[in-house]
Amino acid sequence: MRLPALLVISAALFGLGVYGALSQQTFVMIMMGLELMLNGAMLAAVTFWAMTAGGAPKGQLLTVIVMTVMAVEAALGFALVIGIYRIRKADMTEKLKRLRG
Amino acid sequence: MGVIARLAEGAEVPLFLVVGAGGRLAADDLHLQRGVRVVDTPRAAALLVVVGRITRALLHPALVVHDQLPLPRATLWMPTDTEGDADPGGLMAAFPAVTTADVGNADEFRTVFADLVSGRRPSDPPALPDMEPAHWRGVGPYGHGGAGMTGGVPFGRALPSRAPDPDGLELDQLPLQLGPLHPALPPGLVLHVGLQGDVVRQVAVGTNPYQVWPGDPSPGPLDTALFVDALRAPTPVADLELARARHHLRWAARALRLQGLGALGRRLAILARSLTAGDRGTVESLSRRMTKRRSLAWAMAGVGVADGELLDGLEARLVTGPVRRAAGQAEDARDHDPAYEGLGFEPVVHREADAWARFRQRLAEATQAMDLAERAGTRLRQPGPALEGPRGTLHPDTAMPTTALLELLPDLLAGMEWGDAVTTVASLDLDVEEAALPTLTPASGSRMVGIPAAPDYQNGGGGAKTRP
Amino acid sequence: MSRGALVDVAFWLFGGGSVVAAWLVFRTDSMVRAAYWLLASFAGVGVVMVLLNARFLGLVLVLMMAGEMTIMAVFMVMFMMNPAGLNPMTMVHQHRQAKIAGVVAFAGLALVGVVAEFPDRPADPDGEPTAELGRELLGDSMLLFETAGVTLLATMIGSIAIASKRGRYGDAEDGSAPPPLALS
Amino acid sequence: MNWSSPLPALLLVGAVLGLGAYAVAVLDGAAALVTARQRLPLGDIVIGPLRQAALAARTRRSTTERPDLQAWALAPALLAGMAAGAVATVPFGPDTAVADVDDGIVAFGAVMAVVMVGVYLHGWSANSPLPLVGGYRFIALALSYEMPLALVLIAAALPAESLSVGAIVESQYDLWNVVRQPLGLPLYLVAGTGLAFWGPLNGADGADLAGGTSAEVSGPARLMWALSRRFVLVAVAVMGAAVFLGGWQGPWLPAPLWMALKTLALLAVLVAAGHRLARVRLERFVVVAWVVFIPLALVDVFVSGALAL
Repeated sequence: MRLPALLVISAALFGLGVYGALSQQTFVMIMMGLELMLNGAMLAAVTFWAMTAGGAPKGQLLTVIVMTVMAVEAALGFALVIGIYRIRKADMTEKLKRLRG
Repeated sequence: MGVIARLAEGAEVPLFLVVGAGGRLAADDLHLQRGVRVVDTPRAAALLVVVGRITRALLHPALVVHDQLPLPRATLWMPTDTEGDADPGGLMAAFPAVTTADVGNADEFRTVFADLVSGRRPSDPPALPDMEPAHWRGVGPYGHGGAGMTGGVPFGRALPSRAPDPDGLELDQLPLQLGPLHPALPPGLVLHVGLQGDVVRQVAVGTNPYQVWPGDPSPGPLDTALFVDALRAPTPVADLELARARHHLRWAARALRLQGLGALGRRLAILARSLTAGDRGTVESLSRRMTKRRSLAWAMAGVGVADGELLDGLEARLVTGPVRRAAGQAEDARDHDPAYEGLGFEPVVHREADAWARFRQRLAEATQAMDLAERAGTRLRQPGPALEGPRGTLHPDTAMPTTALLELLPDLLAGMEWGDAVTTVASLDLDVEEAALPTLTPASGSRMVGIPAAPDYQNGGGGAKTRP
Repeated sequence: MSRGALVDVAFWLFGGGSVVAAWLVFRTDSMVRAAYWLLASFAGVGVVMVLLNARFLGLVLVLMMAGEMTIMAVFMVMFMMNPAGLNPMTMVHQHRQAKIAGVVAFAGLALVGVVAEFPDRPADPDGEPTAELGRELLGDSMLLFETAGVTLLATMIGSIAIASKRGRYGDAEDGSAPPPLALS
Repeated sequence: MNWSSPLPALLLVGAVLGLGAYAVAVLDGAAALVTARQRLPLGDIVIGPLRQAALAARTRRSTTERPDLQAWALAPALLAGMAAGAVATVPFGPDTAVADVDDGIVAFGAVMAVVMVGVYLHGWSANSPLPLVGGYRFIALALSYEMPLALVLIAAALPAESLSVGAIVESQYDLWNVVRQPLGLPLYLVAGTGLAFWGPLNGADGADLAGGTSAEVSGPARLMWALSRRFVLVAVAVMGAAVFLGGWQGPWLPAPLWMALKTLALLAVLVAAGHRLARVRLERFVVVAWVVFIPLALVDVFVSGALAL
């Protein structure tokens, strides 16, 4: 009973993340959407690890990788925001009509 | 009466100080008073204590602070001018209820506080209407107060302007007025700062709240009154030097308090309060130990460098006193003073010109002053111009030392972290009250009349806002 | 109430709570609140992970996200003309499409979760998942672990290079131009 | 007694935090008077903190213009909760721990990260500039001390071959970690001072900001904040006593008493440092933390790892 419930929860987190990443204008809010999607993915991974994979250590490893991806995404995201802000003084997608530097 | 109430009655009385004209020394002494505790924020206080004579420009900020005190609260007034009219403008009537207390009478605090906590005395009602400075609910499509994303004044707050941060990013800065009652700044100092996080981007010194208007009584008594009086009356050198040592120790106590070393500062202040010529050894050993503290050096070294270049860059005004000597320039009026001839006086000098150099400079001068006081015997200093006061050279024809130091602030503080800015301001030993005097006129002694040429009530930043 | 029922309640509380918090991320009108609602969402998932016996991962998730979300909050306050981030804001575009995409993603994944048949092989509740993870990381999957480490190192260097003021070809701000204030 | 059932657990954690916070207040009052070379009125020192608390409880709370009330109330609760969580993982005797989980050290790491959220929220939610600046300061501080703190705790876990605090205590049967890893305790105390924004590292609530994040709180809320802060300090001392000073182990005296004595000793050191050391400039602390403390902590980890092999 817990398995489908947790999967629905993780799907909800992912769906909210998709909504956020597509609807927000501020770079940082877009990053929040992305993180939320990864959050859902992580919950699903741990759920599968605990309930269908018999606790195989590789399942936890997958979550560790997702966390690494999250860290990379955050670091590069923040760096790009600063870089763009230096050149364009922009903190929103609409302010960037061109992506050339 | 419940246990809690009885316990609360015995608590140390938390005070928030409003230092009016002539109240500086008495305010300093309150820090040493047993059974009371001077707190950093009105939110932690039960009593608002007005020390000295409140001025028109101080009244509004004081009333705002009064209303920030949590209930139950009470207002006490400690007039320091016992000769003349302590409140000629009747300004204290703006407070809902005021109890007058004698300077240094701790029992008065206790009585008022106990009555307040036990409910025998009603709590002060607010002095000002509780209004929001601007209508809060937003206007426009996003509640920003205007059209589009960036227009208008969102919720009564102007959008902050931008300024480059140390890394070259153009970021918002928060415009703020700090003072005249900010506990970490000298009483009366008003700074208009643009803050980026913790970093001070821009600084402007606001209108002096002790400014004397026609009809006002003159400021004072200053905390350097003895030196000012010595310009026109013969004074024993030993008295002057003892007063100098006392002044520097009091200053060091304040500086230490701002470095989070209140207890250590208290030790210096206790020594200063009862300082006699026999304390030479104590002062010397304390200063030596103080200047050996690595953590203090860490907190002050390299902060607020006011070197010769910066000091000479000021127009018309001359920075004198410990600030100049800490920048490596041996300028001291005592050098040419006949009263000091043969005492073997040699100005103390430090090179680094930072807050740490000024700290060591003042402690070294305190030790030196104790030394001079011991050797001066009964020597008298005859009236004459150019007397070296603890903040700088006093001269009948020039402005008081703080006036020049205030002009240093904008250049000195811009780009600093706020904590460093506080350290720097403290290291300059400012007395905003003496800066309200245009020049010293010997005829009037320590109670001088000074009327500024052009009152800028209308366009003065802080003055205009804080006018009642 | 039995221990199993308590754990079930906790699952629903924290799992559901994390969804609600995630929803509030995009509903609140302040950036700091948005960042901390996201943290709340992560914390909820972290607790669920702990309940699922992945204690190490759950705790590390909270540890990591508390720092990251605080930086995010400060970042947004720093970059947006909004005193302290307490003023309301609504900044969305292509709202309709975004809603549809979100609902579709949710529906698709939830459908899979509910309909699909998964094997029922629960992990040993008395196992030592932390120790197992450690052995895996420094054993069979050493290469993967090292790759992750090198990736993080490269990211650190790369982000510093991107964000730094001194670019390879001179000042990073050369030729920079602020966008017009009015958006067309 | 089964300490992990709800009531005894609550009692144990509450007693440790409550008595610890009271001890901090008493030690603080005594240290201030000793530093100022003033007379020590024993009665005042012992009852003083209770009087202050009573006064705060009888003072009404005030508010600012448009604060975020929920977040304002949440902040001290977060700190207190995190301190309680940290204390729960520490054993006060053989089998006298509320939750000696096998990831105790990681839990402590998560706890200290959440403390950062609590302090920032406390500064931010008052909607007032000086508290907000205090919040910013704490973030800069926290990002600098967290790495050394995490690293020295990991180093302490290496000889125990476990992340559980109980196992770390038992691994010090022959030799305390303070001797085995001489770099550990000093770095831990520096970082712990930062975690509780105490004394020289009190940038967040400093006097130069008129009280920083607590500049706008009064009455019971102020009391709660002061208590929570001391709870965090107590949690730091409790964890330090367990991880570096051998925890409950010691001859002659009963185990919980040893734990209490070691905790008090660490608290005394932390409180005394608050009165002896000047406020540290944030800029300089950040540089030193990244350039000196983190490499030192790494050396600590590497040497401990090599020795544990």
